[in-house]
Amino acid sequence: MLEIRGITKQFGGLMALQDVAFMVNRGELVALVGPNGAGKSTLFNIIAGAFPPTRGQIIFNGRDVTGLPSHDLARLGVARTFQQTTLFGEQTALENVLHGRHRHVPARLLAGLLATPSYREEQREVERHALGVLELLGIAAYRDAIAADLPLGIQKLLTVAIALATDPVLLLLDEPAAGLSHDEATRMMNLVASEIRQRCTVVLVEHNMRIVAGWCDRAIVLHFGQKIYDGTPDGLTRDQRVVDAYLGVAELG
Amino acid sequence: MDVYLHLIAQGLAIGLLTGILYVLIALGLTLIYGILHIVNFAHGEIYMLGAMGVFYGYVVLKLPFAMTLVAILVLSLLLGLVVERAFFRSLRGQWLQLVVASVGLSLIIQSLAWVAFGIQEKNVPSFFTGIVSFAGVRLPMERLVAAAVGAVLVALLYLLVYRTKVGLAMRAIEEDEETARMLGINADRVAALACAIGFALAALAGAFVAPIYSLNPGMGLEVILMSFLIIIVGGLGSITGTVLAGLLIGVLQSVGGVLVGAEAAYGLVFVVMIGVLIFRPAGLLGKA
Amino acid sequence: MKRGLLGLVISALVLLPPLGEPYVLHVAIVVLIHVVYAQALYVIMRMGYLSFGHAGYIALGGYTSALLATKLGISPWIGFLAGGIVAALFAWALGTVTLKLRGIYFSLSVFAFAEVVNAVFRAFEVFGGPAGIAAVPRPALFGTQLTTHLQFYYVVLVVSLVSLFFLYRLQWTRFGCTLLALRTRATEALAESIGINAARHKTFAFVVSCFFCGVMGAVHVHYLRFVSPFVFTFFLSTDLLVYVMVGGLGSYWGPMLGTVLLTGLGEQLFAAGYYKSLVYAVVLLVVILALPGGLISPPRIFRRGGREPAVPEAAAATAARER
Amino acid sequence: MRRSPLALAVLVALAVVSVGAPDSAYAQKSFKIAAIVPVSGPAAAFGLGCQRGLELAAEDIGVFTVAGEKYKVEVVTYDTVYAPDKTVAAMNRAVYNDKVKYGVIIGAGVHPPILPIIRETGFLDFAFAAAGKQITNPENPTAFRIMASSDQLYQTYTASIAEKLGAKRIAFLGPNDELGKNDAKAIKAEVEKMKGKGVSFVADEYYERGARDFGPALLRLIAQKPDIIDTDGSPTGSIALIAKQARELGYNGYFVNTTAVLEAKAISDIAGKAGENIIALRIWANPPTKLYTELAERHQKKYGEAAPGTLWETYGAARWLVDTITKAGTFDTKKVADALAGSSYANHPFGPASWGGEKAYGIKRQIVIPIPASILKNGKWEPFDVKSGKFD
Repeated sequence: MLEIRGITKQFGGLMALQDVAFMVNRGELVALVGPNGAGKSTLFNIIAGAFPPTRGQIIFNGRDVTGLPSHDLARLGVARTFQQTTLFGEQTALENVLHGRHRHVPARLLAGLLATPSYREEQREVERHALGVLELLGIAAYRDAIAADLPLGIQKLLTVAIALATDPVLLLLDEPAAGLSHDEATRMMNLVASEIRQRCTVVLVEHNMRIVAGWCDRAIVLHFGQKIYDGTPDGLTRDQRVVDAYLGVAELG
Repeated sequence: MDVYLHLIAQGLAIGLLTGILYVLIALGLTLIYGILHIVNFAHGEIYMLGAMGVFYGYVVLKLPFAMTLVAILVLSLLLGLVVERAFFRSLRGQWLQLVVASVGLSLIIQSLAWVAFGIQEKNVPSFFTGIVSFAGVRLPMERLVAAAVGAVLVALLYLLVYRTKVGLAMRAIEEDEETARMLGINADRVAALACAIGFALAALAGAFVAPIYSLNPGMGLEVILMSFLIIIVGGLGSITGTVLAGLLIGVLQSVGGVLVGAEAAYGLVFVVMIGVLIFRPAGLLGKA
Repeated sequence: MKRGLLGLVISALVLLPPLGEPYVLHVAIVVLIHVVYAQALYVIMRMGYLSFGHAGYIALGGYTSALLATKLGISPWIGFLAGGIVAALFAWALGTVTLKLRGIYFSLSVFAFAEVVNAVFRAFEVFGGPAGIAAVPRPALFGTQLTTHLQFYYVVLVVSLVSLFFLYRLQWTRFGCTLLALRTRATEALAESIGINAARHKTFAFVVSCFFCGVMGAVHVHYLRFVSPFVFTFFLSTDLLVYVMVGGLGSYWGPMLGTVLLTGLGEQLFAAGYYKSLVYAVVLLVVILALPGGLISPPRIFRRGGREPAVPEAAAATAARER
Repeated sequence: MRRSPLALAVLVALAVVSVGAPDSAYAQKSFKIAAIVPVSGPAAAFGLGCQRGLELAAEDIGVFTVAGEKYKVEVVTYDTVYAPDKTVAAMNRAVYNDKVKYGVIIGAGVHPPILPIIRETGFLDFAFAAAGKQITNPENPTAFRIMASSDQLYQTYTASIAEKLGAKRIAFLGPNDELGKNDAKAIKAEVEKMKGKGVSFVADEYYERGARDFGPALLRLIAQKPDIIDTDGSPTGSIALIAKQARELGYNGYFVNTTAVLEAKAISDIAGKAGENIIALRIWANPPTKLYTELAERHQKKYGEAAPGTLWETYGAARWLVDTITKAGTFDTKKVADALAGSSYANHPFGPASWGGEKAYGIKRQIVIPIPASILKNGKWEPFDVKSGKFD
């Protein structure tokens, strides 16, 4: 349902991505792997519509979505999280997730100003749904805490909750486990691999091999902007080019 | 036609000579913004104090000019340190509060100045009175000198920022404060220093224009908004951009004034600014 | 509790004036007008935007209505609305191009716009030139011109209460909440990623803000019965900013509090000359330094739980660096 | 959020200072005269002149009797900062709160919004404003202009000055506000009348109030080769810089200025030799009366600086007013206005004064006093004797 066709990205003279292509099937849990500077974040951002590629196409559900602004992509069902744990820091966890419902409820400004019964009912419904998402990720207890005050582990989950609240078809996670303790990471990935992937296809950027091997169906390895591997995680260690790419980087196995 | 060309040439000359004065005032502003991210409304007041300093030191107390300058330099540096410590540091990062705080500061300085200095226009006698005539274009000596001094100050600032350790620290902080702190740079101290230098530049600017203009406590207000325009057009934090924009706006006002009248030129400057912001949001040389 | 208090205040505003001296009414009129200005500015400040040029939109509203009334003899009642609409149109025009800017860049672009507006009004005789437009008529009701302070007070009261109710409700609508998500460039990116069209929301908020400034500007001009390029200047813009910040961005009631207190203070210092701006500035600085969140949000120690001040350092720090 | 104790200390100190700020006193059995004038901001010099003129007048008037009651003049100042809306606020406070019925109000630009209030309440307005018929006209019977109006100045002097200097080309450089635009019209009208004598109006330019660089405007003017540049009511600082910069650009003709607040010393300090040949209307080279000299000395003693030019006319008007009130035996502004308009006054600091303007304004509310003309030579005002034209 997601098809990457010959994506190339140049920053000035620097070739960040070179003719990368692959498919992601419905329900899959795919990892974009690669050492730092391999271009995985760049590719990730291009897919998420943060900026357009220099060349190539992105086909989502048979539709060319190349260079579509991210809010339009979101309407088509593509949600993402950010590497640097971005959330609405000054607001409560629940309010954070409420924003996620934005695309599913009309603004209805006039009704809102008059606070008509139907509008209030609608609002309660939205809150119920948002709360549901928090419960799904087991952080409903923090619903009224100010997001900025939460511990990192919870914040990471909250960012996922915001994205999940949009009922995405495709969920893009940017290093969901980065900065988490071993246990927190495990908890996060278990959620991703079970509850979350039941609801949508997941593509995540990751360079921690433990996570890739432990939870993902498929790994796509980028190296110097080129795809050097596309297959099962356990195949990784047997692939010479991957090993070379990671030589000296003690993240294998 | 020939007359017209001559007018434009003369206008250009005036514009450049005025522009460099703008640059002097705006430089400190852009330096402070670059490091502290403060839009310092009180900057014009420091400029005013510098000019008044010359009046009271050189004219009233009859101190030698050099000594007056040194005094102004020292005092403005100190004032910069105090203000940074007393007002700006406690509000670091809260830009709305900082804007308002600097507005308040400027109001306080200005109203105290009106009370202290009175309403009579002050002035400082010119040292240089001659006129240099060049191909029919007349250049007042004192403005040429002021422009030269301005150029020197700009050069000195360049050296400071690009040739010294302090300058390196400043640029580091401007690039990315967190990293700079991690690298062990004492951001607070650098900020204080930047603030002090910025104030000193403003005060010196005031000191050097004092003989050219007449002085009253309102003179700061008259320049501050123009300075904002300049640093925005030039690109916040960019020294070269500020120099460019200062000269540009000086010329724009002057040549524009000659061609379409001062009235229209006044509006024109703002139109240009909006244009720049639309097509080059980060300013002419700002980092987008 | 709060509702009761509110009801009390409103009924006082409605019932007491007939007992009031004309001067008291004048003060009340001025305060009400400025409260609306401040609340309108608050709409965009809530989403992290600051304007140094709202006076320009107030002037647009005022001039529109004044010109309609004096040149075409159109009723001020229509003029009020027209003023708002014209201001809104210009807000839309500028907003679409400059709202992508953040921090001081946006603030100064609005300032520049306001200066251009004033320069244009001053340059052309059609708009009254530097002398401005005199003899702007007061609105009439059932054939009687509302010339007394009391009569016009009720005009202002009605317009301001309607505006304030709208602005109050606005922040609790989904639209109003969405604006909170656009405060910094980072959160804006997040908002975009969950399907929020940031540009459209920001523009609309700016338009709403300027619409109410335009309407109230028109009312203001019909109160003064005069407008000139020297009425709505840069100083009004900064005053409004000061009112909002002193009151505090923490809640809807902050800007209102700040405006009432500071305009009241100003009235008391009518003869003080330079001391006036001194006292004014001192109050301002003390509040900002002691309570960066404004009067509405006392220091954390006095608060059980409660919210962060509206612009926490982290968020604002990024906002400051925004381009 | 970190706090800054030092800052707070500084501010508290300042706060203490400012609480000691002056406020209007409330004396009983007092006859209040309001000074609705700018006492802060760029125009403060004008306002303080009026305020002090009233204060000195109050001292000299002392106690006076109206209908058997004893009264003392009390001066109440309302700062307008020369802004229309602030002036409306001041007016409301004065009229409705402090129940003041008489006062001096500065500024043509701030008058339009308060004229309705003046008409409604019959407030007796001593208008200190050069520009325009919008103040002095039959609709405002209680508005008296206590200074020479622009029309008056230009009608009185434009022709004769041009004649005396043999000037053929006259240019105008004024502030970009209602005063500048209005006075440009006035002088154009006067120059028109001299077409026959080959005198022509060559150019008009405007500058922003508070501007310190006049280069572009001056370039355009000087390109027209004028013999006289009328600088309108540009205050000391502006006229000095205009002269200085004009000379730098090679202009060596004359300047004419019509403001009362003009410091010979300041001008020559700022402009040096360039300040020569500024012709000032409304400035006395030699004191016209003993009273004038005496007031100048008292002002110097009391306020420690030279008297602002607005002092005299305000002083004279206040004395004249109280005389009239005492004679008329009433405080009713309408009655007083009529009595005042019909009267003349011998003890004005400038000399004998009366009211005129029926022809120009359709009502007798324009003060007619000797109008001086001086020229700046060697840093001093010297009498510039030209026969003054007629105004009525």
